[in-house]
Amino acid sequence: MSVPALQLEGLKKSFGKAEIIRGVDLEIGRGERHAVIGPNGAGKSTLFNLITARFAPTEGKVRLHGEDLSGLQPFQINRKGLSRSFQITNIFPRMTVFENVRCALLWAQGYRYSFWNLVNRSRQLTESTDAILDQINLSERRDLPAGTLSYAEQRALEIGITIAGGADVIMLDEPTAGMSHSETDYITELILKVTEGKTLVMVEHDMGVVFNLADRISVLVYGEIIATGKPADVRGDPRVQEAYLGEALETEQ
Amino acid sequence: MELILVNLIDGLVTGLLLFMLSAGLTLIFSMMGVLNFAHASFYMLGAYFAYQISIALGFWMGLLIAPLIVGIMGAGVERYGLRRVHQYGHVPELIFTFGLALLIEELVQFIWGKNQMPYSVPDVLNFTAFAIAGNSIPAYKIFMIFISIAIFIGLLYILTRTRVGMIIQAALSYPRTVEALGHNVPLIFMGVFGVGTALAGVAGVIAGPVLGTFPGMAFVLGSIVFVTIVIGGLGSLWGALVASLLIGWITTFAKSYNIAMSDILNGIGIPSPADLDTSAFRDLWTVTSPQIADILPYILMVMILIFRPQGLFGKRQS
Amino acid sequence: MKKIVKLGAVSALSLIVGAASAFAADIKIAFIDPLSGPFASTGTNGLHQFEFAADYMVNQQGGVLGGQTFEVVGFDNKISPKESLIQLQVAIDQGIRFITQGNSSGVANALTEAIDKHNRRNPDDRVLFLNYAAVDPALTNDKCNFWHFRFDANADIKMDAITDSIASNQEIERIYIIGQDYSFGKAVSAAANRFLSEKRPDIEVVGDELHPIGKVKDFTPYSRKIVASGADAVITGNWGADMLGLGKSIIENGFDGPIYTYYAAGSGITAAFGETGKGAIRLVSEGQINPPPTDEAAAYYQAFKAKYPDGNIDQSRISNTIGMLAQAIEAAGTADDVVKVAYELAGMEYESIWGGKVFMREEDHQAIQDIHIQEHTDEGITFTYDGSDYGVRSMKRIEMASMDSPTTCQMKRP
Amino acid sequence: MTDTNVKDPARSKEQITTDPSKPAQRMGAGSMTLTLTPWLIGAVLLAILPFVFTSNSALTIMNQMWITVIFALAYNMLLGQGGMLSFGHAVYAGVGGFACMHIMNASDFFASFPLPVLPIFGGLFGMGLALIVGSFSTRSAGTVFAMISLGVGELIAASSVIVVAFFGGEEGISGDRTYAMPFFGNEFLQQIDVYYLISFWVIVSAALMYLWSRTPVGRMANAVRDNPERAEFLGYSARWVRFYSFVASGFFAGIAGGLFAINYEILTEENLNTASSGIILLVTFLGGVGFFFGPIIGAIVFTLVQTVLSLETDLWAFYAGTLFVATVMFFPGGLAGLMMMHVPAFKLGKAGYLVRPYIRTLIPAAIGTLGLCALVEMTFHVRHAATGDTQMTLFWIPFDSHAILPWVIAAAIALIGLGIARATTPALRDAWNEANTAGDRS
Repeated sequence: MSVPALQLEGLKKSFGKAEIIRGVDLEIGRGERHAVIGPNGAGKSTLFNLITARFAPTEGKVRLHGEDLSGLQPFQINRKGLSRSFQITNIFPRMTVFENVRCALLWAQGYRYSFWNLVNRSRQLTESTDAILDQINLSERRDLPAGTLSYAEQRALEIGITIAGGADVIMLDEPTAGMSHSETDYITELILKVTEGKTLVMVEHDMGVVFNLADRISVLVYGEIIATGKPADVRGDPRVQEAYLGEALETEQ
Repeated sequence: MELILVNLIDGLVTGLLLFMLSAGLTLIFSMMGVLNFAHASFYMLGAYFAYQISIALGFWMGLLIAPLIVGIMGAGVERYGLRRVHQYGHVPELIFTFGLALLIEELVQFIWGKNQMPYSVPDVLNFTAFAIAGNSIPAYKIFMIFISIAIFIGLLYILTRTRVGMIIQAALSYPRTVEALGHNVPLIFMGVFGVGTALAGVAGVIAGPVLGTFPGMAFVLGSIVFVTIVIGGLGSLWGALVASLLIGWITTFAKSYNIAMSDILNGIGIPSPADLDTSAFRDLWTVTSPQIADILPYILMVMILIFRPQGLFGKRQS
Repeated sequence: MKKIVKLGAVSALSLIVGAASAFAADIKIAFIDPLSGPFASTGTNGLHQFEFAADYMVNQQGGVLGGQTFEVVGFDNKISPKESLIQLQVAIDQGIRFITQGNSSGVANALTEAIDKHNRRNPDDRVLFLNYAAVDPALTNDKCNFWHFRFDANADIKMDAITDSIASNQEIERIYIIGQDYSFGKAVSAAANRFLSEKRPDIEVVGDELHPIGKVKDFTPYSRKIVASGADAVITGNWGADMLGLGKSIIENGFDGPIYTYYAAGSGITAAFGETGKGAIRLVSEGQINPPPTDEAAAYYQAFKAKYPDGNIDQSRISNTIGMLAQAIEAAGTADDVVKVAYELAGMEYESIWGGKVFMREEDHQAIQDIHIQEHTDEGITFTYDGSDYGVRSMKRIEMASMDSPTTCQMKRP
Repeated sequence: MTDTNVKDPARSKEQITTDPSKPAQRMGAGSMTLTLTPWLIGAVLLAILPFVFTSNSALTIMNQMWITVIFALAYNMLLGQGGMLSFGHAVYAGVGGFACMHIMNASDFFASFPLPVLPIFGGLFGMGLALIVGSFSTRSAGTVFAMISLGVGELIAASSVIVVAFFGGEEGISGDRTYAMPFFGNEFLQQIDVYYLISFWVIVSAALMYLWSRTPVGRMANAVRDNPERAEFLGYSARWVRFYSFVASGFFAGIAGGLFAINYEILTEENLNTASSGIILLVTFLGGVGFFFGPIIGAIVFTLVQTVLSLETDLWAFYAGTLFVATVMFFPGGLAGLMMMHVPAFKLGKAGYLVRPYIRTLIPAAIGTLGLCALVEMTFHVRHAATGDTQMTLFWIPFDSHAILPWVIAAAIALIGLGIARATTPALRDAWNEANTAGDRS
């Protein structure tokens, strides 16, 4: 079996005395679409933050394509091919939509900290930016400050920024939070489109989205994964039913 | 030995004076997240108002009334100035207070002119309290110590024993939660700003007679107050106290004892260069501690910021 | 947008330059000193003294060269060397040929070099620099030039006088020297050590230190050391708030000997010292104020007081400056050819209304005059300072102080 | 033309006003074209200005202006583009200048290259210092950065009087620019020669700084300013992005310092102290941090206030302070922001709507403000002038400041002027909304 894209080994995190993540082991294969679900306060976002080194873990390890990520800074992890979005919209509000995406492309296209290249002289840069804008359907908003977009558009832009760098592991933190039905459908569609062939890890509340998108699901409750498996298996797992899903699933069916 | 005691007392006076300024500043910072550059300007206003009042009504009325006026002015500045700028973000807020400091200095010069004011110690306190080995300790210094300590105790009482204090305390740690709990946060802001500036006013009233009442008095003290709260840890009242005393004593002792850089360097095994007069480092070698006493706090601050950015007692990273 | 702003700037520029040259005064003197900011009080007071001197001593006497009047034009240099150079250029452009400045040796140094260069590069509109108060000895030694004239006694001359006074007082055995940490403070310290070891080798210098300039909030620790050292007298070159802070602190902390100073009078300092400084503060300066040396001086001071009741004449050399300039212009027969005026000024002997003579040494353009040690007191004071009851009274006069002092000046003359 | 007052509500309500509270919003937005036109206009203007103002003092003031322009632009690389608030930036310009001064005094070396090259050395030294300080100060932005900059600034300024060997103490270091190798026969004896040297460097530095803002690291500086965390998750270390901006800013500040050395031939403690650092902050903010050209306007306006207004009134600093505080409170976008607010109206071709309301409001407001200033000046005169000196001159009118009539007149002018302005403000506001509303009404 090939090396999993993402591998968590005994990951733990405490804030003071409160243990938020209490030992998580998880393997996510290449090209898999994996969803992490769980009730509020289960530690889903914390788990995300541990993987992307926003927080340092108290114990345990994260491996990306088999490589240990301990001690690396977020930007270093990103360079290794892991990109994430945020639960709260996290874009560059004062820059244009176009520039938001272009910034996300700079490192991946090898511009690094250069000050001898002019960004708008590079046709390749402009073209790939426009291609991504096209993908996320924001071409018309190209030159508006990102802060003036509607909420759904900002979420779409957030996803665009996340995938722009060409990372092969994409982590989305509640991409449809706070959206209407039609918006949710639009974003789900978008995620399916842009993560084609990539590893996707997402935290999501909307079960519709989860079951539409995910190949496998992990259920996180009180900092522990109580179940991992195919959507159908998880749905049938009595512990999951008990802990979390029961009601939600009934309404779903 | 006696000199050490005398220096301890002198350093205490300086430190406590600094504390009265930094306490208000750190409270304001914790609540509103804004470093008030004009804080020392309110200190200056306190001294000038007290001088003006003392001409007509005597020193004690000045001590009573001037801080009130300063506090009201401070609250006004928050209400009509800072609150407006708040919406633009923290940097404009900081710049606003910076501009305010310039403006207040100009205003003071406009009203009182540019000379030093003959604001002096009241006659009741103009005697030597006691002397240690020929060094007289003026009664006024003892008075300053008592006032500062009384204010510190009062502040501590309000913060830990009263309802308002509880809210403020909570706001120090969880500013947003307090707002969510439905307290009138703008009013608390205005109040804290008013009280903070009034404290600076008190400091001005009692420092004016000994340190001089002149248009440059705010500038001399301005940045050192920042240094104090940064060293103590932004938002920490205890940190402000410890840092104030630390700075008070460090500067006092550095001035009192002629420690030469050449001695230190020789002490750690670096010999003086033979051609000292022509050496490029000659100035480094001839530095003495009194020369650099007043810039020591800045060195301390930079060191602290590099190695412990949250300050001595700070909990939150800014 | 840029264009519009530039256009505005342009019109404003032409406005000032044009407007300023529109006034037709005969002989103008540019007074470049701080008129705003922390040192403005000293500068403004100096300007008043200059304006008054020009009016009283020249214009009311019918002017020079058969009716030409003096006008003193104030330029605010904010005590910044950079601003001084800008204002110098503005002054030169307005056709002003006489520049005067006094506050800060740093500024004087910048001005004297700039004027030297200007005169070298622009022989058609040369100017003279009348330095009325910057006392750094270097200005009439290593850094001297033909265009610079100093009407005040320099720091060394004053220290010579102070140490004369100390030397004659056998009760003084221990001296403490303290000053601001910059060129002037260091010059004072060096001169004090030099003169003391010459005149009274038995005097022990028990302390000699510098403190940061303008940064000290509380002088108590310094005064503790002074008291603890058992010094009989203190010498300091401090000025402004540093002077007041130091002096008050020394006295309040139990020191009861004399404090010899350069700048402890006027500008609010006398009033602020008040009773505290009585009997302790000694001031070295040229020009005797109390008791009034001559009837002319008394009349002059009274006329000044009538005009500026809050003002002080704490720089009697200002009237000497105006008087000597007038005399030199008269003798040269022109106010336009500054080289001629400069040659007249050099070597001039002038009868001062403040008593005694002023002699402008030819070799270094340093004025030699009587120097007084004055004390801060409220007894026997005819003319008080700062509207207080206090003033300075002459205790000791040193005639033509340092007449033969050496100079390293090597002047190039045109 | 028949139904002028019928409007289509759906269309006319589409407002595209720039939000004045977000000045930097438009920074880098659009206008990415590297058009040469503004630069050519600038260069031509710089070239012909000396023919308009021939006096040396005008040249001196303009030299000061252009040096401030470079310095302010360099400062804005931090504040406007990188979101770093520095309270000690004067030290980089100062150290660059001091280094140039020492080079000027090293006569053999100095005589071997032409003067116009000298500012590069200033830049390198400024950059060197920025490298050292930036290595620890740029780890975080915000308060920590601001406080380190304050501390380092104070330290270097304080050491300037202690380390006499390099800084020359209070007198500073002076030299003579004419000892350089003649540059095409020019020894830079006259102000006009220096003027063109500085003008050349202004264009070059401004262009380079503009281009910098268009490079990957320059763009990322904006990204880090807006959202350092997000930038980290894009593969960029916020710290290193800040570091590069800081070092570049130090370089251009050093160039400004080098030009200062050439122009004034003296550097003193004043070039390093906190007051200078504060002034450059003031200049930059006044001009507007949100636009590249903002600091240019700020530098020009402030230099005029400082050198020209201070000739007219002792209270110049009071007015400058008031102007500054008013700017922060009401126009946080600065003067540039104020100008750019009008761009939408121009784009809509409706700027003409604003002309008359502006005249109706701003002219009375200006007159009223002058009336207020007159009151202030008179108060100042009464308080601080010599007794018996009751004559004063304001706006070329001599009068007696102790008489009642001038006070009444000034107060009346102030009241009436500001009153009219207040009364006409609603009309201006309507016109403003109208001018910024797409869709036509006429």
